Amino acid sequence: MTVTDSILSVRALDVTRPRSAQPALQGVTFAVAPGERIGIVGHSGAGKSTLASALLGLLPRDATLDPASEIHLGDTALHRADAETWRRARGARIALVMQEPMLALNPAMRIGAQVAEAATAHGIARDEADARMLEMLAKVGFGDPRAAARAYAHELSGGMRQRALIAAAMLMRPAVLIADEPTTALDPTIQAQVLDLLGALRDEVGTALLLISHDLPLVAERCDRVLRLEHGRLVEDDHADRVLARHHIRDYPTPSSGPVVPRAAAPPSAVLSVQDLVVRYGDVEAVRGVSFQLARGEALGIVGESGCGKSSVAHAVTRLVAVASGRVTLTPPTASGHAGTLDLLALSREPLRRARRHIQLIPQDAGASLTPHLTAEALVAEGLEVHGLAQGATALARARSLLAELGIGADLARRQAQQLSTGERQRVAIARAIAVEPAVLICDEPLAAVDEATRERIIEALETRRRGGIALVIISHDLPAVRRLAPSAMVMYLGRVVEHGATAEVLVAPQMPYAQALVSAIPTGDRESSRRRIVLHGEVPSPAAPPSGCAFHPRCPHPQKDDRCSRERPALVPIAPDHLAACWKLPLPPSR
Amino acid sequence: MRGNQLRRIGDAALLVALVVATCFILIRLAPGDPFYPRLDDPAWTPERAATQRVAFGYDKPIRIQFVYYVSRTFRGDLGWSHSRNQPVAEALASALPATGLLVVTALGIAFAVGILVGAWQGWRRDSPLVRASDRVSLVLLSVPEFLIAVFALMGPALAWRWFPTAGMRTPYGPEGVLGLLDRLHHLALPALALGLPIAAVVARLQASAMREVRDAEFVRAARSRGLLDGLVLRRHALRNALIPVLTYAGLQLSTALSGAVIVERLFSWPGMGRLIVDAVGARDYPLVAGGVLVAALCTVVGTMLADLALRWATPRLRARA
Amino acid sequence: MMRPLRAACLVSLLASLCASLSACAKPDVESTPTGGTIIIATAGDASHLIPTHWESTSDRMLAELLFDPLVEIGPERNVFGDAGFVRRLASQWAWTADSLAIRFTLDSTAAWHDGQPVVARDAVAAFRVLKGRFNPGSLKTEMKEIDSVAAPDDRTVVVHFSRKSPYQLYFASHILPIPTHITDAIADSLLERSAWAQRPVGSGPYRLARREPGVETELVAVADHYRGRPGPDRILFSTSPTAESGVARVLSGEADMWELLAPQFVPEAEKYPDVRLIRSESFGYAFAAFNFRDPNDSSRPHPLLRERALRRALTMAIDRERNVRTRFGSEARAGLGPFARINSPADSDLTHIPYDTIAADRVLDSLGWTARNRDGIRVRNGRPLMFTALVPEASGGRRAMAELMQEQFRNVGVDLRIVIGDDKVFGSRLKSGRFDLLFGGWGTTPLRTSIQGTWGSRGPDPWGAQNQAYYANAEADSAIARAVRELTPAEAAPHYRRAYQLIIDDAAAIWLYEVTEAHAVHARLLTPPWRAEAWWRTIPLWRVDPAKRLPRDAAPVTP
Amino acid sequence: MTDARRPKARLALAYLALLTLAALGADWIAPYDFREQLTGMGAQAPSAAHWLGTDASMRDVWSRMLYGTRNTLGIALLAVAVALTLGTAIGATAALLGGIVDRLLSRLADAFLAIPRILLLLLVVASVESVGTYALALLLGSTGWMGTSRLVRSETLALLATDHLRSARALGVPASRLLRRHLLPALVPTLATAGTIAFASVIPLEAGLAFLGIGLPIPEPSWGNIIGEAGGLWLTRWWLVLFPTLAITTTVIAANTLRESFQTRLQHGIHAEGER
Repeated sequence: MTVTDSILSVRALDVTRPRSAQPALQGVTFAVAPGERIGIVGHSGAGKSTLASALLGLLPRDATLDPASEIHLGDTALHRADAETWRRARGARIALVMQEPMLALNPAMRIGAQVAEAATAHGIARDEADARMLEMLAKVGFGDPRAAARAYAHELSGGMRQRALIAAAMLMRPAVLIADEPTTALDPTIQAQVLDLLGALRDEVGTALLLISHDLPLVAERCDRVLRLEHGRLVEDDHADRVLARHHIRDYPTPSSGPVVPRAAAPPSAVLSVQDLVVRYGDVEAVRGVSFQLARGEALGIVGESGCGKSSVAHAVTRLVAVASGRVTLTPPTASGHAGTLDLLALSREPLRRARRHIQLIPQDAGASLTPHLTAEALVAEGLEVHGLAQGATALARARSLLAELGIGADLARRQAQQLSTGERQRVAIARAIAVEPAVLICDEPLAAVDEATRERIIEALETRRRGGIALVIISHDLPAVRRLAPSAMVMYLGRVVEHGATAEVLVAPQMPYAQALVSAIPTGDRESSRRRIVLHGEVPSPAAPPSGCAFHPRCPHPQKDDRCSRERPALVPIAPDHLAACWKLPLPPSR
Repeated sequence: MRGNQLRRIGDAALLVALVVATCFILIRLAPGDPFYPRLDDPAWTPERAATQRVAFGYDKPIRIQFVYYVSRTFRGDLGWSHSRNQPVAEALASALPATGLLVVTALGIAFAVGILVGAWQGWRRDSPLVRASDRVSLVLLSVPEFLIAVFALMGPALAWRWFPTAGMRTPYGPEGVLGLLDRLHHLALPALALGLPIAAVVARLQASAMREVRDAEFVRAARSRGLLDGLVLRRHALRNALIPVLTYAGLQLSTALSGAVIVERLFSWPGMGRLIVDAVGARDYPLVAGGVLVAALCTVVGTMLADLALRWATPRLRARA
Repeated sequence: MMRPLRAACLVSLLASLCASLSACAKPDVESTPTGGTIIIATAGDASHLIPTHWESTSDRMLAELLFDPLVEIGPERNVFGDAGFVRRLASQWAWTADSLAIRFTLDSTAAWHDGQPVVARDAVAAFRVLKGRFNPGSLKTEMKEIDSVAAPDDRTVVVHFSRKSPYQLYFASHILPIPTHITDAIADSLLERSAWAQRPVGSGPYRLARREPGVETELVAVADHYRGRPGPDRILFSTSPTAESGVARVLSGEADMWELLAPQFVPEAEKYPDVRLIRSESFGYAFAAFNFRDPNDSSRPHPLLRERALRRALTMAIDRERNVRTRFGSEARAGLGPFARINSPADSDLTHIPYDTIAADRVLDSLGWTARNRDGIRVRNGRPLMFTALVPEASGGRRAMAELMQEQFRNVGVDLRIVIGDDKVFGSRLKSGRFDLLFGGWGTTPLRTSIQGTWGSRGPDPWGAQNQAYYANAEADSAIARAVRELTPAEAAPHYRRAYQLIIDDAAAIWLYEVTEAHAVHARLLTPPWRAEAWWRTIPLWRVDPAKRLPRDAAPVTP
Repeated sequence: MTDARRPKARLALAYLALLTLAALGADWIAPYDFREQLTGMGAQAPSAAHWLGTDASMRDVWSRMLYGTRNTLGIALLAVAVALTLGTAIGATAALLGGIVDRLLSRLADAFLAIPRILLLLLVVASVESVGTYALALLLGSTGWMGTSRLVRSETLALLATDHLRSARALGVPASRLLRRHLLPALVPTLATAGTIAFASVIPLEAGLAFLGIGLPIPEPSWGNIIGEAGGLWLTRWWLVLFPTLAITTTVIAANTLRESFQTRLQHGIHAEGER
């Protein structure tokens, strides 16, 4: 491919950031043909976003473009261009969609105005711009474009915000669209919608798409070519399939391909038993009658999109939020082996505090769960101290050995939490929870935002504990991880359990349509499978006003749904041994 | 939503009640009354003091006085000022417009200058001029405000005769357009003395907010759409950078009124600050209480206005109202 | 917050007459009226405008411009008999045969600002209010001397006195009639807050045009006044909240006069050629009185200060001349005794306790105060030689004296603790006698009899009525009693002198200073000789220099 | 506390340290006693003998400035301590107890804030007999707690909502330990900010009160009452105003610089709350 054929070509792109030792980008060279779909992958800090900024001429102030670098957009040599030329190119010929739609939209400005200004900035008259804006809003999926134009960012859901940003980026039909992690902040089912939209627009306009992501399977599914960056250098530039093939097995387990933990025979007695749990925040019913039981050494995965109530279950069970109704009992093993059952919801302050030893939570964003000014070892030792398991130096020593097991050396253990990296903090939080040897350990997204090595360590540590007898609850939308850790799984939608059973069933061959869509939304890197993907329409309804009947019915893709779905709520019923689901149309033939 | 409004009204009522009570308690912290014999002034005999004491109700137990005070205050009757020998409400009504003019002008200057300068500083970041102006604002907000007023009086007014030293207008001066100019001429110095320190605070606040917003994602997004710099500044950055300034604005009425106490004294401005200080000196308790109450109510109203402005600038808050 | 010495010195008994006006001596300034607008910056504003209720000098100033008295004291300030007294509302007066009443005949042209004639009942009503329950007490002493006022007919006022005294006409001069055709409709108790009290209809050369309490008061000339049209068309009294701002207004030419320039402003004011400083001696004197009673129990004598030797030693420790020089330069003189020089210029050769720290040390040693504590303060029987000084916040001069004396006392081993009190604190401590040294000041009047109340032993009114430090000396009392009884100034003088000397020798107080008053007046005003006791009385005679007229002089006078 | 890499903050700290040294060493540095009255007519302009001139009572201004530093800093620090203690107690109580207590205390703070502070002080001072050093500091502190209480309240609320307190609770940490180990230390940066804000406002306020005639007992000097004792002398005696003004201004600049450095570290939105 020659420069003349390409719509965008980059040669020897060097970006230096004087404050950091390493250059942000070094000798990056590639070209993009018109309409081509290119994926750019790499770990965080590899230079992906710097590349996007450089291509738009929006490098941060502390970064400088080496004068020898070349950026050609069509026949314009942008690297030699003045600010005004850059400005005219931006938005008109090369556009950007950013990661956090909430942050990328001006909170004080109406959506329509923000979209339309992409046109007015390039000399299009106001009326014409407004017309184009409305047309584009309709095209990106706003049912009522005029209402959307009048809305503010906070009035839209995450997916709709991202659609609005895409509308602004595509308004001038740019030759190149850079999408910088466009779906990372979105729920899995919405991710698929947005990516499909990007693809459709690209097909229509003929825009070249530069899709930046840390998620190789996702990129591989959607792109022709993949560029991989490492430490600011381009280390791979190849056909998507070949790149995927090289990395697939080791780094990216998928729901349908990874190992599944087998399920033990049903144990006789439960350590944790939850019945008809209901949690309300004001008018919003976040959890609407969830029941499950968990035995020693067992693990339950809870999956579902954000807002489905998974975290609320975790907080309710540990009594961090008030429970509206329901029953939670905990039967911790005692020294004598006899089990005394605790009615968790009835405990008063001090007994509850003592009971907490037996039920521990690793909260979501574990990094933030550590008191910033305390040292890692003190944080871990604290649990031992307050529950009288060990004091002073003994407690510290035990804390240190536990941390070492999780790969936190003595040096790091003496640092304050705020001085640790995200992954390190995550591990400290886990060490802290397991230090008190609880009977039940609830992990809320334990693997979010950690690198591969840490991920393995954490999975290993949790696995070891489970085998040691701790009962685990894993809350995550990382389905592969759930498959590896939890023999049984539960899918939640709008505060209810919609499918529950052995992981091998629920997360491999789900029956309820929502569960099917959720599982299929996980990118596998397989383009064929992506064609079979069930893409849901519409947004997740607000938990404050859930639809009647089966809460999923407005989005349900099932061809045979009838008005019973909208009238009556289906109960969670067994559809197979050890497999429950809530759907009027079950049992259904397996989907694959 | 309605609950929220009711709550807000309840809060305002509670606030007013607390202000009223605070005024009374602070004024009557120590026992005694304003009527006592004076060495230098044989006119103030014990007999006279006793008569006045009865006339103004200071012979009653303090609890009864409190009840009287509260019930009268809520009926809008602020009592009789013995130092001015006129109803308190009348004295306040004549002083309020002057203070209003001074404080509103000063705050106008403060926010206009502060926001413009701060926005410019935050947008331009590092230039020698920005650094220099930043130093100036740091000094301005660190000099005690009364000294700014003193220096303004000594230099521009007295030594160089650029401005008059006292009052709101030239007595028996011109009318019409010239009269208006004359009033502005009188207003300029006290308003600047009062407004500039606040402007410095606003500028620094605005500059730091601007620096933050400048790096915000949505500003980058706006640039990525190819917007002209000026438009990015005006349309995207400024409005959002105003939010911390507006949050802060509500409290500034209180600061400005505090400053007005001294500025009005120095520039013989016939306003509330001067009135209240005179009244404290004369131990004219009804007048002090009335004045403080009105000043506090002004602050409460000012805070509410700032709150409204904040809502205008922050659609998200508007929705929650 | 104010009422320093200045306010005091002109207070109450101060009565003086503006002789010169229409009747008597020719004024120095040519009396061709040039009209004009005069702006007078004042430190405090009046709270009352009517002559029956005035409380402060500011009140009185306005009351006396708005209302005329029956007669007025002359510029010679004579208070005996009727020498020098000038006519006002009364065109003539005569004593009755028993010398217990004076019969005044009202000027037939005298009229109220609303055109109604002034009648005899108006004086009767004024006396009734002054004497009555709602009288503020300002003129208690004077009114006590008057028994009753009668109006046998519309033109005749008869003032009856309770006893014979040389000062009867002077007492009567304090009656300023009020318009009964208006006030009859108002109960005496409501007079103070009546509409008339806010916007008085008076009989004086000026009437009220506009008033904003606490800020400014505008008076305009009564064109058809029975004594003739006053000079300036309009007087604007404008209150300045601080002395600085008031002075600044005169220096910048925005005002024509600042009534009393504090000594520290004098050097600055002298730099301005447009501003004329008019000096006059003060009627006030400042002192630091020793408390003769125990601060904790006023029924007992002071445990230390009752000792005459101690008081004298303390006085010897103070370099009064130096203190006055340090603080005031040449703007004040050291005090002479319990009087102001202006009233008794002949008494300046009294003998004083000298400044002599060696002698002071010796006396203190001899009194047993030999030991010293760590701070160098003398101690006797474990008790340090420590006193509390009560100083009014409003008086910068006395405050400065206290500060200077504190250091001089320390040099002889005496610890002086200064309590600066605002009006209330000062007043309440004064009342309960909680102080050792009282930094006071008295305003005196041409009538010297007030010493009965200020330094006379506590006794039947007026004796000791204002003697807050409980000084008592029977010998001095009898000298004062004789002085008060004498019928001529010459006969009274030696008795006063003797009383003064006794009080000085007793070290009743440390006599601090008498200031030379400086009035800052713009050069465009031409003024007759200054009336030290009541400068405002000559305002109708002031003129604006025709060469220095300002736009405001030509501004139309509002009706 | 402060970020050592910030040269401005370091300079500010160094300046405050220098002032503290001057205050502590006044006895050795000052050429005269602060109350010593020299002979001569009062208020002399600066000269070789008296670097900063003399005041109306013929005392050496340089010496009084040094001793005044001691008083001013002492009062300011004491006032700040009072304001911080009161503010922390009230703010933390409001945040921890919540509900009606929170509403009452918050409105109380608003009520105090609504009354201009100088009037508040005038009111209180007018009703007491005399003001000593400690009383003055107490007064300044007790009318300056509102900013701190607001900051502490919002910060405590923010902290209570943080994951780390929640997770400490989930660990079973008892309330007392929670407060001691997790909450209070986390408030330190907030208190440092609130402290510098209070400090920067108290020093000019003390001067303002002295200017209005309310201040330390005679003959104690403070920067404010050196100006105050110039009482109306400013027309001619500039040195009695200029030098204390410089001292006040530079100190407040140092405090403001420190505050800005603290605030940058404290990421939460504490802007506002009155820089002065």
